[in-house]
Amino acid sequence: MEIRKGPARFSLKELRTNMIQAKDLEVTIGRLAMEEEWEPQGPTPFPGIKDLRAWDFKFLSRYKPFYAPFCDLCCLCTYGKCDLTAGRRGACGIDIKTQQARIVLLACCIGAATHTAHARHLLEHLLLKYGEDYPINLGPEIECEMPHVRLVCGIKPKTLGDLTYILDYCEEQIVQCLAAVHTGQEGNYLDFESKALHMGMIDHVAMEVADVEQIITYGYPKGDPNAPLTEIGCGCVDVTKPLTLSIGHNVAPSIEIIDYLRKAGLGEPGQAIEVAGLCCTAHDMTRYTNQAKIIGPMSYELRFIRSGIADVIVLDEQCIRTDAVEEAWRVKTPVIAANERACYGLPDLTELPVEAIVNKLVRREIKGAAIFDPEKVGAVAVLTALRMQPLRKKYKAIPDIDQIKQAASPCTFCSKCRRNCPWDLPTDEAVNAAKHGNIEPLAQLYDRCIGCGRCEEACPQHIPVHSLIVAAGERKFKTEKFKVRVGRGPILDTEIREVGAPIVLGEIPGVVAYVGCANWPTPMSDVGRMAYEFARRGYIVTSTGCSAMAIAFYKDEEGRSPYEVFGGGFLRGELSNEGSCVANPHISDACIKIAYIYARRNLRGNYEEIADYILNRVGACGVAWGAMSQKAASIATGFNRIGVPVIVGPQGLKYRRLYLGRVEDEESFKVYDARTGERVFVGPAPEHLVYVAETVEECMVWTAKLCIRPSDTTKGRMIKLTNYVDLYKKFYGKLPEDLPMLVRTEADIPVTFKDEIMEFLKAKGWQPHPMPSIDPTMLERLIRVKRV
Amino acid sequence: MEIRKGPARFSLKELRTNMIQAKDLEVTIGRLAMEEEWEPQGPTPFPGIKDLRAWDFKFLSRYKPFYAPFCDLCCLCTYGKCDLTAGRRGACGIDIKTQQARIVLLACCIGAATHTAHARHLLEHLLLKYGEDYPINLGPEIECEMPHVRLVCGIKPKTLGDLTYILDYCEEQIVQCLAAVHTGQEGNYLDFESKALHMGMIDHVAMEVADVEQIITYGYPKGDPNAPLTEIGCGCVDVTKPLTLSIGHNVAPSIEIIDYLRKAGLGEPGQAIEVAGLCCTAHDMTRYTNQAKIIGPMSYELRFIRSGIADVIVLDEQCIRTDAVEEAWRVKTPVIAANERACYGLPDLTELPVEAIVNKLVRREIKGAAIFDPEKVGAVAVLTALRMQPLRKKYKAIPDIDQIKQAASPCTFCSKCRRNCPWDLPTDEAVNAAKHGNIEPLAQLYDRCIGCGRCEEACPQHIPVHSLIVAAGERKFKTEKFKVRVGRGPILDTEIREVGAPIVLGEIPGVVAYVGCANWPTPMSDVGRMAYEFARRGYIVTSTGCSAMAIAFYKDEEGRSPYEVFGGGFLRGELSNEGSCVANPHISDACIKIAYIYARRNLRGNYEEIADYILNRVGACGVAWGAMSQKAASIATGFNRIGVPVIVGPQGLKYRRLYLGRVEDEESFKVYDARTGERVFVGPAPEHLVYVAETVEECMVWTAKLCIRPSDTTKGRMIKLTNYVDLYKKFYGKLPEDLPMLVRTEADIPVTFKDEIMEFLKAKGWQPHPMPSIDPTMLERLIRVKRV
Amino acid sequence: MASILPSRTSPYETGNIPGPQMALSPDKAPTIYAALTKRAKNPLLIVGKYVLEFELDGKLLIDYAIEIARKRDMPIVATAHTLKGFLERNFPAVSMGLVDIVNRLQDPNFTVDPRKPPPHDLVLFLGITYQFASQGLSTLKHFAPHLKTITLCKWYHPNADWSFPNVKNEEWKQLLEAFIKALG
Amino acid sequence: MASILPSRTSPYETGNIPGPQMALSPDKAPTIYAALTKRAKNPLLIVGKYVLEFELDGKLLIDYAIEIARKRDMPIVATAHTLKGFLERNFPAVSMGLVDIVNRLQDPNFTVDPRKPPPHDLVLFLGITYQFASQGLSTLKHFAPHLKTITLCKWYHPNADWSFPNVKNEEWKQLLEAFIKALG
Ligand code: SF4
Ligand code: SF4
Ligand code: SF4
Ligand code: SF4
Ligand code: SF4
Ligand code: SF4
Ligand code: SF4
Ligand code: SF4
Repeated sequence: MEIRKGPARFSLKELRTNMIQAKDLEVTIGRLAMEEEWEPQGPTPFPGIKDLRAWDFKFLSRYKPFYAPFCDLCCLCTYGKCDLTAGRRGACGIDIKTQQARIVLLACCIGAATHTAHARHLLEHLLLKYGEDYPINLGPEIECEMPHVRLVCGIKPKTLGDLTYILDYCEEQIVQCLAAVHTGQEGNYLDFESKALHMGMIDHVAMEVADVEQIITYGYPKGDPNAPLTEIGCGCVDVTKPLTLSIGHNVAPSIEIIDYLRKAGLGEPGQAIEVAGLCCTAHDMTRYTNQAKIIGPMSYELRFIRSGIADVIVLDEQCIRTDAVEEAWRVKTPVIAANERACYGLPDLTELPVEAIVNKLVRREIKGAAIFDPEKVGAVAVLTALRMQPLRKKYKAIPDIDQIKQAASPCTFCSKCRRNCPWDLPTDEAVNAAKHGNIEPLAQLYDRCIGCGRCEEACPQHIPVHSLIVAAGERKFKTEKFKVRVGRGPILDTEIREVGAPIVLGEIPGVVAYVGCANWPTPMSDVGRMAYEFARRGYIVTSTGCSAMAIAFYKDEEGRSPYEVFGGGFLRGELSNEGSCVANPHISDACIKIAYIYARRNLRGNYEEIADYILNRVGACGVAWGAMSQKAASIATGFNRIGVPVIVGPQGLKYRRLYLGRVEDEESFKVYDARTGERVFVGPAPEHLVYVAETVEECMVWTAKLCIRPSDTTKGRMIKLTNYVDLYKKFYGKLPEDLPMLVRTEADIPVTFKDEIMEFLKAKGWQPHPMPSIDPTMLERLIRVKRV
Repeated sequence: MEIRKGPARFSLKELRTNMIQAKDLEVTIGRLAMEEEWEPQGPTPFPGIKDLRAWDFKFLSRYKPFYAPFCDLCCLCTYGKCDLTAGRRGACGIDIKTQQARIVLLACCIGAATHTAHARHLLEHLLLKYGEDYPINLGPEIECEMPHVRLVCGIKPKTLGDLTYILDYCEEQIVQCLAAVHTGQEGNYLDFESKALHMGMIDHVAMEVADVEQIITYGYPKGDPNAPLTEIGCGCVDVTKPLTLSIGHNVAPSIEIIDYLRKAGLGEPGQAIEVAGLCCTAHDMTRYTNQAKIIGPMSYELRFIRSGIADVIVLDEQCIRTDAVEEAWRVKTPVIAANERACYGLPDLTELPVEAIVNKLVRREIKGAAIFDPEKVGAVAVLTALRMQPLRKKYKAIPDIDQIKQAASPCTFCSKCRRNCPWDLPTDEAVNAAKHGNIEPLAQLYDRCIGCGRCEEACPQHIPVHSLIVAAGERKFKTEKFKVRVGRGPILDTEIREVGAPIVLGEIPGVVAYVGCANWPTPMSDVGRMAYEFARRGYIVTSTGCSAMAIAFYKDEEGRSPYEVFGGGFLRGELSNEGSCVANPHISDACIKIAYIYARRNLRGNYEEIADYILNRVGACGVAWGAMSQKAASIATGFNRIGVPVIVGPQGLKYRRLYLGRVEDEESFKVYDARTGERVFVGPAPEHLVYVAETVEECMVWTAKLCIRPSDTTKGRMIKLTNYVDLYKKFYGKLPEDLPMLVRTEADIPVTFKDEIMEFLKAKGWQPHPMPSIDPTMLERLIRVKRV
Repeated sequence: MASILPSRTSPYETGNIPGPQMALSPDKAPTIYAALTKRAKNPLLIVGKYVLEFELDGKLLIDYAIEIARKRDMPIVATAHTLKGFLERNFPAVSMGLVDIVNRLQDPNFTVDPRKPPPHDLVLFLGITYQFASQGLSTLKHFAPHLKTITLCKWYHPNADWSFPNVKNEEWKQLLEAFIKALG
Repeated sequence: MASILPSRTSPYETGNIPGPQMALSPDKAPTIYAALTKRAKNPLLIVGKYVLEFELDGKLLIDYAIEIARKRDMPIVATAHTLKGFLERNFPAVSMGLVDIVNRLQDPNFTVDPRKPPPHDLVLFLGITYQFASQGLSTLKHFAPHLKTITLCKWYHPNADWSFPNVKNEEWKQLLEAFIKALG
């Protein structure tokens, strides 16, 4: 073991311990960026659970937790199951409200843990490959390179090795919060929420680490607004070539597949071999080379595995169907589990020679192999694909179109499939129609089905309902092919300089982020429809993960993907794909950077002030239309803590908790005018922090509305209201009722609707607000002139 | 901030990363004990998830996971609820078996996180108070001071500061495993179990850190077999004095209460002020001074709070009733929340002066205060108790005996109370009898009621059923007072030297550990009944936590507590209390030390070999008769991984998983004889790794049986069988059916039952086994002479 | 043998089992619900997106909703974008997202209908996405002890206090019509 | 209104709601169960600690158990320490912990009764601690598709395939006696 040169390093945990004693001293230790006087240290570097609690309680008094219990019982300890219906307490004394908050915290802990574990695992791999001194360099246009880390931790990491400390901190905090979930620990819902918000924040830090480490080492686009387009859809792969399919989020083994191809003289992906991915790993492969192919989001896993197209499947971690190995075995596709966190019971063959593993896989001696060395995975995957491809052409688990009728024939129209479908899709009617020869109803489900397979599980006749849907949609399935922009990564400082002012003033009507999973209520192209609409309206539209994929599935009237229509900048009227799920913090980072670069606020350890800034001035809104996972819960909660509202689709209510304001409680919607210390009612700006929409129409109206901020200038407010009113009128048929609260002076009124709105306001007895333009804050300490 | 002197330190995580490259090199860094050549490094220092997977899979192939699903549904993501009944898969592809294993892992993650967070939080406090160079010194009779840390981490920490690194590692592993719980991650039940076992192991490491750090700094007994006796029971406090009541597990604030008394000239606890505790914090207070009083286990919380005896309540963390603040408010007892992980929504008054906080509490301006500075808690608690005591004498929430009838009068005998009682106690009959004037049935429930309050929650008439039970048991409640031994902490090396051989040879028939929570099926004194019986029989009996308390509630025919009857050593026929829950690893450590000291096996990074050793040679068995919490789940699982079987009470099946052997599958119960490499059937030794018993009688029979090991000499086996057969005959009425498997040669047969057993064996066609005495191992690599 | 989901009065979605308290679904639901509605002091009808999508023999669900509301002079909250349908029909529905109205209904001092004193004591659900409605009903079940809920959809909704059973369109139409008739 | 736990056929313990599949509890339970038992090829009776503790009008539950077993020449597995009671009554019960027998019953190749070919196709439960039995039944429900379970206790057991309803001792006695009688 090599002893590292240079000055000593201390673990951040030690620093934190000592910092309790030395709060206001500057820390100057070792190689960590702390020694630099880049900024004075703020009040909360490396915050623990209690340090931002006051901030949480402050905004939770406006955005009160709303609970929709998903289960009336608790089954977490052996006293249970306890009946918590309508306020009954469990054996440990907990009530239903507190219990819901507890489960929310648990979900956020799991979400944050997943990204942190991912970041840690990938970092260990990258440290071995690139060394700890590998510099963190995001290119000349990004000086402020890890805003969340700076803001939360109060440090400025410079090398790959420095990231270790950030993850130490994240791990410690996750363990602290998870401990609070234990029976007989935290007992108050607001405190559970505060911890959930803490986990959300930690999640953004961990994701930032995860994405930055791969961007710098793998040479991903460093905030490139012109990141190239690449292909997505089952139709984008050449099925005559051997194909490796990666599923998951941790790209290391997939990178090694591509590197192996290159080293072995097999050229780029798509030449001798197709290299395709599902879920976020696919995004990250295309960030490495846009010759890799994206099959689609999580909802495409079952159909693509069953299609039998893949010659080998590499599972890394997260968003893997847990029946993947069984489904692959049915179509004779060998599987490689490449990650400790998802071993699938497969034998650990890491120590065997490549050839031996390939033999076992190709001869079907085993369903798959666990290989915990990414480089070896690369070699085994490629060699297995090459050898499997000629062998297994004929295997698939999806019937041919002409077999559908027969497969459907045992259907008794019992509707159990439909009643087990998360979206109540009319599978019963469709299968029954197919039984009688009409496959059209099945084909119509193709776009709506999220590929969960629950219909099949319920069918007493064992009819492969999902497969029938895919079979009926075969033409679409085999040929669909769209354009998606490769994940660009972070937002450039230069972009922030361009859009900072117009965002804060409201002249860019908002930043909309389409994020999250594939549990969509409507065809996934609806995400694209929304993104298209907002980009068209001049919003800055961003996206990540499955949602960034879904956008590609929308085509405008000219048949173009939104990515082809709009530029990829973080700019007015442009539409960017930031990348995989761990690219989400680039969006919150953009908000932070607005405060930093445009408003010159200090970031360092200064979370509260920046969150206050964003909540009151940065008109950003997240949309997680198909949010499903615990990760999505913690990501959304992290957006909330930094002051960004989020809209989720109807299933989002199963997360059990929203943060809803009640604007009629005027006191709660008052802020300080920092210039005078006066309390000013700012109206619903924004009204909620997490909202659930039932329909796409409702979602679009609320997206526009949740971008409204107290800091809007009259021009800015006018622009935002133009969009809000226009969408509201279009979908709801009239003027919105809350206009009197949103129009502060006549100058706020959209020109297009001037007369109509004036008349409406008059009828409502509207009076101009005394103070249309303020310097809004919720933090008393930021008041410059104290009220007398 | 002071820059630390001395050589540089590196975080263990860095070391691990580098160690991957440098596996066989010795690590010589900084002040960590690694540089010492105390032992060669074993194969798995700082194991990650995958590193002990092979070991887990090996013994899981004998002790197969048995699942008792506690819910047929899964509600963990927004696809749900998914119906997993009888093998149906959820929307993510998971099936019921895998789902149960996933929940087991989740529970173990929560358990391990709770102890790790506790250890971390306490360590930060102690580092401030005692400095990082504070030596780890457990006294002259303990050379091998942190066996679990040595075994798992492969390092030998020397100072308080060194413990930081161990917790870094624990946190990392917890986060890694928690990530595996995420939807769409791990998909195989055996892999979930392997991770749960990993968490159990980590939990023992974290608990060891937590207990050692408090032992060395607070001057607790360092393995003292003659630790003093102290008092337990509601009757042990002088109710005329002001009383502070601490509830929880993290003793820091309670220590400060005692220190404040001393500093303020108020003498020792019990003089001017009573200092009492509930749950493990109480154990740990008495380890600091045996003048502190133990009220009882978790089941006593509600009754004691409601009694109104406490003048102030300090909540630290864990095992707090989540309605504690509300219940305290009813009887006007102010509350202090002293821990971030359990803030109870109380305002953070840490920054206020002591007097100001006391005023707010005494004037009932607030229900309680969060104070995150233990020293301040000490002052506020004492001063509040002093001022509250004269004010609040009259408040209590338990009716007087003569009010019972009236309180019971609205009872409609609807039985909803009973149907909501976890133990189906006949509350309906008892309340109804009281209504008609007979309170005896209520009084009879006093000993059986676990104090959960669910009866009251269910009563449509709002009858305070639990309070009526306590009221009816008033005399007992107010006067009960028992003797418990103060937690002694670790086992001495000298003790191990004395008992190591007889344990391995079987001549001490076993080590029995009574551990875990208060969810007891029968009166808690039954734990004492069992402990008494086994100590009497010459077993080494140990105990921790609520179970160590329960033992004190048993009285023998002469009215003595088991602790008064038996010595406190880790010696034949003695009964020790190791301490609070975090003292549990002292028991597993004793097993490890047997391998180390008696058998001279290397510990360092050598987990597999030591677990194999313990499973095959150390006749130890844990009994968690009232196991309730996630912590208990992870503790038990940690015992399992190191080779110690555990018996849980009937509610334990709600943990959802057991590890059960099937001894008729002879192949699975074969081990290698390390001397020859031959495979030898060893019979049910032990038969199961986690077993659930329905009755105390069954539990006792199984305790004796699960202490049997392949390594028993004939004399040892004879002694063990004497106990097993004796108990079996006594409770079951005949000879056990598995004798033919357990009796290897005639010399194994207990003398007392010789003829009877010979006859029985003959009737069964028994033949002496070819190889009665072997050197058993499950690890091929330990075979000294390879089989030809 | 035990079977999964006996059809009519088990939660429509297989896994939607909330706990021990599940909706009553009496045989004479239309009459009983009409009686409950008539007896209520301040009933409220909440409708969702399906009112613009579901037809029963050519009659849109929204028209049933309006009929019901008119019979009892009951306000309608139109969730999502359904307001548009009501405007087209000149019915003065109040537009509010489902979670917004459910959030407010937890407050015993809230009423949609300014003519009547709070709280709403009976809330009827119609035409809302099944699982979304189910969660909203859960909130009311747990946190709005001052009101009862009835669902008029064709699904058995366990989280309501009263629910129609699971029925096909034919029977649903009959139930709705009987209910309207019984409203007087 | 919806009520918590309508008495007879809801899980005896309030919170014991497992999921969509819950036991049938037919009106003519004794006759039906007797028919099922007679039809079964290899039925098994498992009894727990209450057989030594519960009396119905002075007759211990263990005596009911033995009567039932004798009627059908069915083996009894005596869990916990209940073997003792059977020895006293000279009934050749097999002693095995509940989880041990349940574990083995998952194996279609296992039979307690060497005279009959595996698997056991029907398993009756009597006198086992409620929640302990419930968990054991859950294992069988999920992992022993080759067998059905009947509970003869006075509690409705959702995890069984068939269960008596929740009854008081009086009615329980009648049910047990009717069952024994119907066994012929
Ligand atoms: S954690 Fe509390 S509510 Fe949940 S099962 Fe345990 S005692 Fe009941
Ligand atoms: S569950 Fe199967 S049989 Fe029933 S309607 Fe659906 S496809 Fe037909
Ligand atoms: S696979 Fe598609 S149709 Fe089947 S249950 Fe899932 S979403 Fe519904
Ligand atoms: S968006 Fe959701 S489903 Fe898609 S990859 Fe990310 S976490 Fe998975
Ligand atoms: S919380 Fe989930 S797992 Fe627990 S009882 Fe409810 S549905 Fe079942
Ligand atoms: S985690 Fe899987 S089984 Fe659980 S609710 Fe989500 S999709 Fe269903
Ligand atoms: S408090 Fe006692 S009697 Fe009441 S439900 Fe709990 S254990 Fe049963
Ligand atoms: S729930 Fe209340 S009314 Fe019913 S039996 Fe129990 S004490 Fe009596």
